[in-house]
Amino acid sequence: MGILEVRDVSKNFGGLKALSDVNLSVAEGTVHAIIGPNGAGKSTLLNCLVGKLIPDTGSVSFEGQSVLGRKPHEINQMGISRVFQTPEIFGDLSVLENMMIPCFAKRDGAFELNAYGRMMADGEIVERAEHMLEDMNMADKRKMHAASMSRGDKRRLEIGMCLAQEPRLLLLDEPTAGMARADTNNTIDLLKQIKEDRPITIAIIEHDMHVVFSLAERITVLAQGTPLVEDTPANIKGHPKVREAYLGEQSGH
Amino acid sequence: MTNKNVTRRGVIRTGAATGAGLALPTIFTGAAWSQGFTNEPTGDTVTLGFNVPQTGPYADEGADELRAFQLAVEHLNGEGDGGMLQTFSEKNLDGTGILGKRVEFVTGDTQTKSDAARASARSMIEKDGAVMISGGSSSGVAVAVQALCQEAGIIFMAGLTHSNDTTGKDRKANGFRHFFNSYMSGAALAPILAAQYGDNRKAYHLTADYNWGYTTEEAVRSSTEALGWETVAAVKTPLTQTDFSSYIAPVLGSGADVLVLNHYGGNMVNSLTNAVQFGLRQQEANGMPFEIVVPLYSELMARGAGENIAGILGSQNWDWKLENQLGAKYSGTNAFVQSFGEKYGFPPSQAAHTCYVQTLLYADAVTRAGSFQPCAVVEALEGFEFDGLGNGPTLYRAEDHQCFKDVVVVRGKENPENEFDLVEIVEVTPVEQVTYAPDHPQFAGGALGTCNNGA
Amino acid sequence: MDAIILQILNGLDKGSAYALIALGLTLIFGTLGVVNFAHGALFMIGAFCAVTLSNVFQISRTVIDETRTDFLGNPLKVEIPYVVDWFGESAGAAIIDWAVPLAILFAIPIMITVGFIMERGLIKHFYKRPHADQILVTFGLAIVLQEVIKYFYGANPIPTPAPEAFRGSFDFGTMLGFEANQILYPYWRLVYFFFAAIIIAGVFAFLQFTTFGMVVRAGMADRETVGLLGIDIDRRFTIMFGLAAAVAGLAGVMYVPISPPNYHMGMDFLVLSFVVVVVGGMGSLPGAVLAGFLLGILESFASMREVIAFIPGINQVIIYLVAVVILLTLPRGLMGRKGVMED
Amino acid sequence: MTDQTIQTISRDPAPTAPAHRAKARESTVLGLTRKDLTLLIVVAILTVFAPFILNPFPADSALAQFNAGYPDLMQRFVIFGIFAIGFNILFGLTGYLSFGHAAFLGVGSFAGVWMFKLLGMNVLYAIVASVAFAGLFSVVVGFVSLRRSGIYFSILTLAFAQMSFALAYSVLTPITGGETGLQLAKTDPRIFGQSIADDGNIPVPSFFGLEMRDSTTLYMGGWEFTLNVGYYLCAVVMLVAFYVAIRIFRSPFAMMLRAVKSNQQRMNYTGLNPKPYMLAAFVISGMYAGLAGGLMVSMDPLAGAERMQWTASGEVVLMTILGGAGTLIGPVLGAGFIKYFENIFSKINQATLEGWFSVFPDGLSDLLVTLVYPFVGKGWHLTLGILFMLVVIFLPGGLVQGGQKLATVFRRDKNANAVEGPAADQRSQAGE
Repeated sequence: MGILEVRDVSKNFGGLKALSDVNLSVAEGTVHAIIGPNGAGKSTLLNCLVGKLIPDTGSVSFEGQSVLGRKPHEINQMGISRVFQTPEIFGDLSVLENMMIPCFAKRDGAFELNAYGRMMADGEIVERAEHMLEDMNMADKRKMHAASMSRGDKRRLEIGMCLAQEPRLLLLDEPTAGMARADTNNTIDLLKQIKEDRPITIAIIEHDMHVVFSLAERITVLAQGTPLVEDTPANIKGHPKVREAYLGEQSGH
Repeated sequence: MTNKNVTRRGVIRTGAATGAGLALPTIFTGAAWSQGFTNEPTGDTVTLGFNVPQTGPYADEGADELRAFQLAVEHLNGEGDGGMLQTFSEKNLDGTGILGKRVEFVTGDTQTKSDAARASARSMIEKDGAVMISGGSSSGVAVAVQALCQEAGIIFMAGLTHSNDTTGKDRKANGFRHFFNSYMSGAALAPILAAQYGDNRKAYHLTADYNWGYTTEEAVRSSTEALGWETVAAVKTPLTQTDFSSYIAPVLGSGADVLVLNHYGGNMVNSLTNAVQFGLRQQEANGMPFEIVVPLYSELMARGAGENIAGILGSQNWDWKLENQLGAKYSGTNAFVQSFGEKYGFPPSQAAHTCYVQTLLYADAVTRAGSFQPCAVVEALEGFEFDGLGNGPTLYRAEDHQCFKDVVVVRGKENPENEFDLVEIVEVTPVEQVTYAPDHPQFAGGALGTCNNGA
Repeated sequence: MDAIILQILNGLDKGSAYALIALGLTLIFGTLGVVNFAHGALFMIGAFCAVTLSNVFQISRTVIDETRTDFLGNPLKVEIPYVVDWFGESAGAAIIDWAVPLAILFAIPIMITVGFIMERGLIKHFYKRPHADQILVTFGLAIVLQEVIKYFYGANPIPTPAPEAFRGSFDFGTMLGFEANQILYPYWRLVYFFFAAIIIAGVFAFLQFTTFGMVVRAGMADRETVGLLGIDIDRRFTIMFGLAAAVAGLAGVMYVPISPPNYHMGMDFLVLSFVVVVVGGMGSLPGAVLAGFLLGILESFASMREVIAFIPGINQVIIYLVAVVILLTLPRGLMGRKGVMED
Repeated sequence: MTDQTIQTISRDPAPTAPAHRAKARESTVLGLTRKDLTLLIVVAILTVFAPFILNPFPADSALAQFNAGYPDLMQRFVIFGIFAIGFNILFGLTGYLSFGHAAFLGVGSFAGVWMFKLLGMNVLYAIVASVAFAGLFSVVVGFVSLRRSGIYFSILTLAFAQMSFALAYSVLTPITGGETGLQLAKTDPRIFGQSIADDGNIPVPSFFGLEMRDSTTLYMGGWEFTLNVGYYLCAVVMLVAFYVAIRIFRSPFAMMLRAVKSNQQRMNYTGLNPKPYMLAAFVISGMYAGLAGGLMVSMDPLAGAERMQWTASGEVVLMTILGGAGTLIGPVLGAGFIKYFENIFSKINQATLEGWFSVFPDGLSDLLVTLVYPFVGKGWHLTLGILFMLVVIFLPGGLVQGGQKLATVFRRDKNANAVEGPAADQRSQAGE
């Protein structure tokens, strides 16, 4: 039984079948990649996992508890964090404040009316946030306006914010999309580092095979809304069905 | 610790002479409200506060009121031709100001909102040292400011306010109203309506959905029903309405043959215009020509309605043609029209008239009392009978501080010669017919209380 | 039954005024992304174009008539309009009589000019500013415009009637088989309704069938993409602003005989038309028109005394109540698109 | 608009990273940092000495027209200051533009007057009740309106406020006094006080015996200064409200609100529920509005329904943006600015102008009067409209930014800017 179990999930948009009978099991402590061509239903699947979409049929459970019908923030509080395709951070806030928010969320839950306490006097939170920034190698940027950073730094911050919540499952939605090669490699290194440092499970949706094969321990290939095959990277590479359906397109790369 | 030598003064200063007297290094202290009475004028001037709508829908009426106030102040100070001072039955005012003090004035903007009006009145009292407040063009404002003046210990001489409440349930010892009221409109109009349109009419009321509308509807209804009319329906219309078509359209089908528009200002202009557009005036209902009645006429608003007012009956407190058409009983009218017309080039409205008269009445009362002290002024005005201010013999009744005088019933002219000559006088209802007991049900529930000097 | 037909007619009439103002408002919002609080003032300026033209026709020379006297007893001054001098008694009177319809021609160039000046001189600089700033600056402009009008025309409403031929009312009832005088409707209001229908149809046709309209619609859908295509969208948007101003102005011109215009009529309409636009869905032209008519008709029904007797005060709040209900059931109004002005 | 909480933010990375730990435990007084404390003290000093500062001209001089140091206006300055501070907690922090906040002020006012009628004339009853009732009402309005965002939210709040106004003006007249407004009567029960005072009039609002209208006038040379009990009560309440606002602005709660404004998506996916945060902000700001309403009737016990109209809601929006949304002091400045215009400029009449210009020869004097007259007195709206436009066009950050610009002109040291500096600065660059 994996940490995340997806059973027979289907989702239709009007007449369009986005997902049909998807089964997926992510084992605890692994890096699991979900790949597939455009329109394969990767993002729909991800949205079903985090509560943004509700599947028409099937079940999604995390650590044995169903996530269906829960709001995104509730699912997050269960221990699932999500990194977006374009970094979603609090652009108007400073980097340190960005980092403090997940620390508050971790400690105080989904809502805490702390309107009278001094934010900067909350030593525990500030310390945690500072610590996390140091971990992310961003301590020197703590005072910066988050929106004014480079894309790579934004991504780094976003991942840091997710980790600050100490999730058991980290979902990454094409974390290197639109990044330069150097930034992509930095991100890969960062993720490897993260994996080494903590007992976290990572599910990653990715286009870039370089990223996938550098990180993933297991890979699920989605095509036209159904999982085609699930296996280790090495086997996937050689799998004829995958080559045909998916990697064939990529061969010119 | 009080300091009677020094007082709070008005802003418009001509000389700096008094300044020297004040330039003492010592610090005097004294509670502003705890002098002999609020804003006791101790210098050689006295400040009056004119609180009129300068912005908002009644701004033009406010402007006309302000013209009248200016004229009154000129006349009190002995400038100009003296206007009604010559015709006024009391001869105490001699053009030397009030009690020898030159009259100065400050103005404020009521915005036709009770909050704003009170703020502006307070500022005239607190900042400019006004000893009397006058003006206004709506009853809500009049009641609100009257209550403020009562609290502050200031005399309030109401401007245009027609609701029964001003001298009814909201009457105050420090407040006085010269203008007539809804009851008087109803009482004056009803017999004439019955005479002109018959006593078997069915009326449909459209009523502005606020205090004044309610009292006017009640007054007109009870007076007309007493003479045999029937009220088919009374529908309340929102104050902010600009298009009354959906209220006018069902009137014809309701079986009514008279439409009573208990509207004022912009509401009146629009509802009347709409009613005429819908052809009500050309229709017959129940075998009689359909008629429209507007209980309270305003010349300025009549101008806004243009030719739509032709043939429509209503009542007024005063009209500038009174003396010409009905003789010397209404003396003062021509004198006022003369000086107003000379100065501004057009005849005054009834709003201007009532404000002018109120200022004169106040000045006279102070002179007779020999003091600006509010309670003395109240005493001088209560039960005061006078003549020569355009309305014929008039009584300021002691019980409710309401003036009792003849009411003018007018009709929109079919072919007005100019924009100031829109109405013709149909009849003047004598004062006896519009007098009521102070505890009349429409005025019940109020008490003057005791006058307040503000000490 | 007759009462209901009457209220539908009333509703259509009110609705056409709301729809015309809301149409311009949503056009400006949809194309330029600007929340224009001065749009009500444009409506008001249109109305005063009619007043001005009517005044211009009545510019007169003064003749002293010794036989009559004015209120002060001086010889009466009689004003004779120059148009009467030039065109003769009857033609002159007819020109004065037809001032309001003629004002349409007079108002179009004026409104377009006003629109251009507003856009180039002020609004242009606010495209990239927050909506709050746009609201504030256009609100300031609206105050300035209405105060200027008040300075010249006073605060009182100014009666400016429709031509003689359109006064009086039309008996719908007999046409539909009712008794005479059951369903009367003023001619001018019918004129207003058809006028509004023509303008609305014209705007839609213009956007639908011209290249210009196509580009503008594309621009409304995605401003940046069109910019990338190298089309001079800004110039077109300026023209759109002029068009929106003209629509609002014409709505004002024709509204003058319905209720005499005053300086604050724009503000009176502004809030309602905003509600209309939002209920219709921000940025949706058909939505604005639909919402205009819907709210007009509901408002008319709510003002029937049978309804008021049932729910006191409903006529005071109906529009807002409907707005609340619609916005709670349809998150983006009747026809709004996702993501427009939701942040 | 972000606020000064980010005074620690700069656009460049700070080179001195190791020092930061110490900063997190910066010493505070009353829970405020030195900068905030300075701001509070400056505001406190200005408020306490307002009767002197606002009356700079001798009572007999022609310029006395511009004196604003009389109780009514000073009370209005601080009361509308409170209103705007509260509005700013919602708008400045979350960016949600409520167009119906005047409704809460109105509800607070009506609740306050009812307390005067039912319980007694102690202003404490009115103030407590006004905050409570406005709070309750804002829970209802907020709960419904916050289901939508952006302009849809604005229109929902507008709709609620307009409905409240229309009903208060008409069918609710028995509760609200309708057109006249809700006023006190001698027949009111006032179970903890007297129905009628000893002098036969309606008793006046007081605070444990201290009558709100009591004033002492100081005469110093040609100057007159009025010290009014009501004003000082309002001033104390305003300072407390201002202090609480600073605390809120510096709290984790405010950071959450700014986070909502910045990125609701990330907020959700960080395990935080934006709804209760928004509702709490809405209710807090509604309670501030109610407090303002309660103080208003404590100073002048009549509540008119017009104070709930959309124009009144628009006014507080204007005050906040004009002063500088998202800044602490901006809304207070904006409130003062607009109220000054409304009360001082509207009172300048033709005779006043003639008085001023009488020193010039007749022709010139007439010309000046003709030129100036359209902008004062009944033309004060025109001046206000023009000033709005000028401020919005040239000072996108509001008056605070104007002050900041002035400060940079006079001071070379950019870092020593006004305490409010960064917020207005950021706002002007935000561009959204």
